[in-house]
Amino acid sequence: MITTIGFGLLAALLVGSALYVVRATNLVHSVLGLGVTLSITALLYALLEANFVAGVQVLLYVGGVVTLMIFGVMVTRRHDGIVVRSDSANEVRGLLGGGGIFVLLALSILESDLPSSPVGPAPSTASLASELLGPHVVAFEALSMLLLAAIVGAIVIARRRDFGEPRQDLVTRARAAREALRVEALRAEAEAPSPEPAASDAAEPPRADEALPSTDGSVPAQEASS
Amino acid sequence: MTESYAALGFLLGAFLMAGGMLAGAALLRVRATKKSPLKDTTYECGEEPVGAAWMQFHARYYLVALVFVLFDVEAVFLFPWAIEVHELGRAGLIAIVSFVAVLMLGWAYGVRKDALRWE
Amino acid sequence: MEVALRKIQRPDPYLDIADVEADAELMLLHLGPQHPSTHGVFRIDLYLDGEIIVKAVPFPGYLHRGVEKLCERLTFVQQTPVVDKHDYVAPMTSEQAINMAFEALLKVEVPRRARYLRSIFAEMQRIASHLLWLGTFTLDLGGAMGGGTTLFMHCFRERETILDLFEEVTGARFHYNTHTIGGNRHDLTAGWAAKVKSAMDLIESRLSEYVSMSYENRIFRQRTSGVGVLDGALALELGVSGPILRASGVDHDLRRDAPFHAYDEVEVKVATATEGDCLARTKVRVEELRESIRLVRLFLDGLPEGPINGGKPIKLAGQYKVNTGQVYVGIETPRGELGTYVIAGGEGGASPYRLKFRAPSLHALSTLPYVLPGATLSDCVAILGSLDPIMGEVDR
Amino acid sequence: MSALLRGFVYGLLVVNAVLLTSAVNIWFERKFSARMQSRVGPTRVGPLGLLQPFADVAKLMSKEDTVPASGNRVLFTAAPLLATVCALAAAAVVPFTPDVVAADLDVGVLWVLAVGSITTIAIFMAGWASNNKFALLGGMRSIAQAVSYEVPLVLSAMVPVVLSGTMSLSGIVTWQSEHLWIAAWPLIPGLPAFVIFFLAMTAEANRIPFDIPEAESELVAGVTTEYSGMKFALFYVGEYAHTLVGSAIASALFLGGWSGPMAATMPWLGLVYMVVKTLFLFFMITWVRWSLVRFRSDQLLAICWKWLVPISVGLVLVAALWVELVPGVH
Repeated sequence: MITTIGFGLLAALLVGSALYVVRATNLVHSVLGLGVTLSITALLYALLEANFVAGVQVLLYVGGVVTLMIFGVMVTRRHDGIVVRSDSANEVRGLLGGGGIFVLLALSILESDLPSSPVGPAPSTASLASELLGPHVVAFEALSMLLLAAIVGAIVIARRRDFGEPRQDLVTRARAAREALRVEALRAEAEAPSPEPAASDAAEPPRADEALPSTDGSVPAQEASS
Repeated sequence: MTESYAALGFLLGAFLMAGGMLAGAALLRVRATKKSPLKDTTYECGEEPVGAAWMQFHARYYLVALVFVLFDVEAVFLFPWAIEVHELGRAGLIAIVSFVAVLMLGWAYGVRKDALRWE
Repeated sequence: MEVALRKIQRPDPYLDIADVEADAELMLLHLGPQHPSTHGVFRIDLYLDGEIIVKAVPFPGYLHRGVEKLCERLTFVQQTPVVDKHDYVAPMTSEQAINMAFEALLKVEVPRRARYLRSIFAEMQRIASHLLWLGTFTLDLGGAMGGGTTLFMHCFRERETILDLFEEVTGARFHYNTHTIGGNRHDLTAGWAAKVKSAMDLIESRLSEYVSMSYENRIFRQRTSGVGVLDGALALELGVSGPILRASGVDHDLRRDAPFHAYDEVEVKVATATEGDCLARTKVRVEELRESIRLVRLFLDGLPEGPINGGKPIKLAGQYKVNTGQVYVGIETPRGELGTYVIAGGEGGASPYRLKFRAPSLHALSTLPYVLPGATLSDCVAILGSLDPIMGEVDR
Repeated sequence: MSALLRGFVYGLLVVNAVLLTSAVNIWFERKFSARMQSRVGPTRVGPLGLLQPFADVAKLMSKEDTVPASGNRVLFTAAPLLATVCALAAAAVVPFTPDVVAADLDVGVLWVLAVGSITTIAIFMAGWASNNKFALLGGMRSIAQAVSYEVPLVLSAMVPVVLSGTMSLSGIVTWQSEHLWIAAWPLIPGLPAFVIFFLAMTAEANRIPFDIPEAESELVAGVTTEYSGMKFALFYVGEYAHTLVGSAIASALFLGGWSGPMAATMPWLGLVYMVVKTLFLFFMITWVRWSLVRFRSDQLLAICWKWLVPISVGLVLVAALWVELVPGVH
């Protein structure tokens, strides 16, 4: 009895929070909503007496993946209050597609001979281990390769974006930027001695990164010409 | 079965206590008689906050989280084995050692490339 | 001075941030004026990339009280209690600086005993000031709710003994008003010297404990070593003096190089370090603590008898009058060279026409735009603390 | 149904006990730190200032509650609640005597780690909802630290699991009552694992030297900068509860929990053992807190990833080897 009530309640909450995830216009709200959804899923697992899976669900998905997504949102600028629509522009088409999949799934579940409630004690965590390291040991070992690939890939990508330039060269960059500004001003003065404003491309201040000295430490071209 | 219900009940009890403290404070607390927009601004050492606090963070935060998730996955796979070590015996140990060794290769790569440094 | 004044091309740290970092999206964070670690009211605008400082712009001036202007309205003998509030951590040295300048301007001779007393007070003040610095520095590193507070409290306890001793002589714990033109006002009380010696023994015996809690501690070293490195050439260019300069490898101390008070009668050992980081500054200051304890003992042993004041009685405020001349006197305070520049001739000769302090803390803070970029927010607090700025002195 | 009710009643009791102990601990910490600093600490409220924490709570409850106008009110309120509940919820599986345990989950260790991992999100919520730069910086630091230290936490918690062959905390304590404390035998994976677990637990609870999320000398008050009144107090309570419950779990996992001489015949003695061990660990954390300065965030992460993670992985394998090679472990 309590199981049925609990399941109904949790299912309703699950659907509601899932809807919130896709309808929220703020990415951080969306991610936190996803955390709620995943927690409720964990409760459903617990209801099915799969305590281990429930714990893993919270540890990995709520504590891990949601954290990862929080970081994913925070490294972008999409979280600073601007409205983001995460749902599709065409709602009718989406409703039809989603509804179709739902009906298909519901029909196949009704047709199958899955028990409507858990029967007998749930398979223990221990049996999970003997399954993993017994018949499925090859898949298990392949998984480690997958995780390795993920770690290496993440490091390579993150390094390319971030780890290359130390901040200590600020001094060099600032000097180059000022020198570039000065050269630009001199050139603008030489090219356009008339009081009319210079051409728009010439008046545009140069960006600091364009004036960076090359890695071998040679003097930038503008500086040499001045 | 019953134990997970007990854990849930515990969670409810904890929630009730903490929520009760918050609700009790909501009843007891002093209310400002006058609205003060200055009081509702965020604190930035007495200066007017410039720009949004919701700024962009470095991708290396993401990297740390990603590596964490991967190691977490590893740990979760270790747990079923951990409670069955004596049953699974030497074969299980070899399988796990090779599993962990491959992952630690990734760790060694990260340390070597200095990717797990913060700054 | 061993370090040659090399002319190093340095960028202008006050360039517009758009020129420094055109592509990055930075966060502007105001650190201060109301911040736990700005040692009073001081503001640094930090441009942060994540937690890394890309550019730092210091904004002093929140504690400006117009002391220099005020001094132009007061007669010579009235100024001592005003400048007590100048460097409020080492008021003795401020009093000495201004009175030495007036003595030079008015050509008043200071008796030997008074010079010895001034040396004793200066060294005790240095101990008190460095103790306070050590405490607040670990407070910056460890926070008000942790280990930092412990050393802070211990340092303050030791500082209290010195303040008690000062109180016994002058009647005040903080704003002493004990120096005047031509010497001192208060002679030592009976038994004071013995108390000072036992206090010095106490502080010396506890110093090793503080060292083990500070720079012998691994975490402390990690937080300070290599942080905020200031090279000697830049320090000289910016006019930095005192322990910060000595920690950057420049062997310069006015007590030895241009002796004042009674320092010409003793040999002052100057502590230096070459690393120029926060750890080096800590070590130099702790060494100076030891040296000051030695000097206090030395001066107490050699204290001559005689008058303590060679000037006129100061019942009348406007007794001293001078209309021509200008003078600069620099002395070594706990923070470095405190210079007093006075032009005579204000208020009919009874006041200075212009008075200017050269505050060592201001010069120390001027290194921030050079030192901070590349450091993290946590380093920023450590660097600021290691510079030992006293805002009263910076903003005047 | 009855299990739910039992859990609920236990929840109320244990949570109140934890809160009361936290209050006494706050008093003790203030007195203790005062003695370390040659002060006297609180003396005014009650005998020896014992009622000071309660006076503080009363004061904080009556404080005006401000929410930054540009922040998010719902998340701002939910964050301290979530942080405190998660910190307290870990106590559900802690065995206090052989019989007294709120929920003897077969995946007890996993429960502890799982609810602990949610705390991270609560801290982030607080930082983000404040719309304050210091708070957000503190929040992000906090997550980075918490997720990093969760890896050695999980791995070192696995050592007792490997040795005892169960994830239930009572099972682990029972195993220790039949053998020895895991921190003492087998010494090699046991003691280092205990140290790593203890370190990681201190880091998860954000105590000095791992308190960079709060770091009041840099970040003013970190995530709690904008908080006032009871919401702030909840964070404070949550931190103490986290430390206390963490100490209890560490003593159950590694120091034998309720086991000790005569504990099997006199259950109340087991409770005494458990409390003494927990308070001892809590005292150690307090001692460290008032002796050390704090690390910098990058140094913390470097310690974690460079040393603690590989060492704890190795310890798990050593524990497995122990089970494999030494007869009588199981």
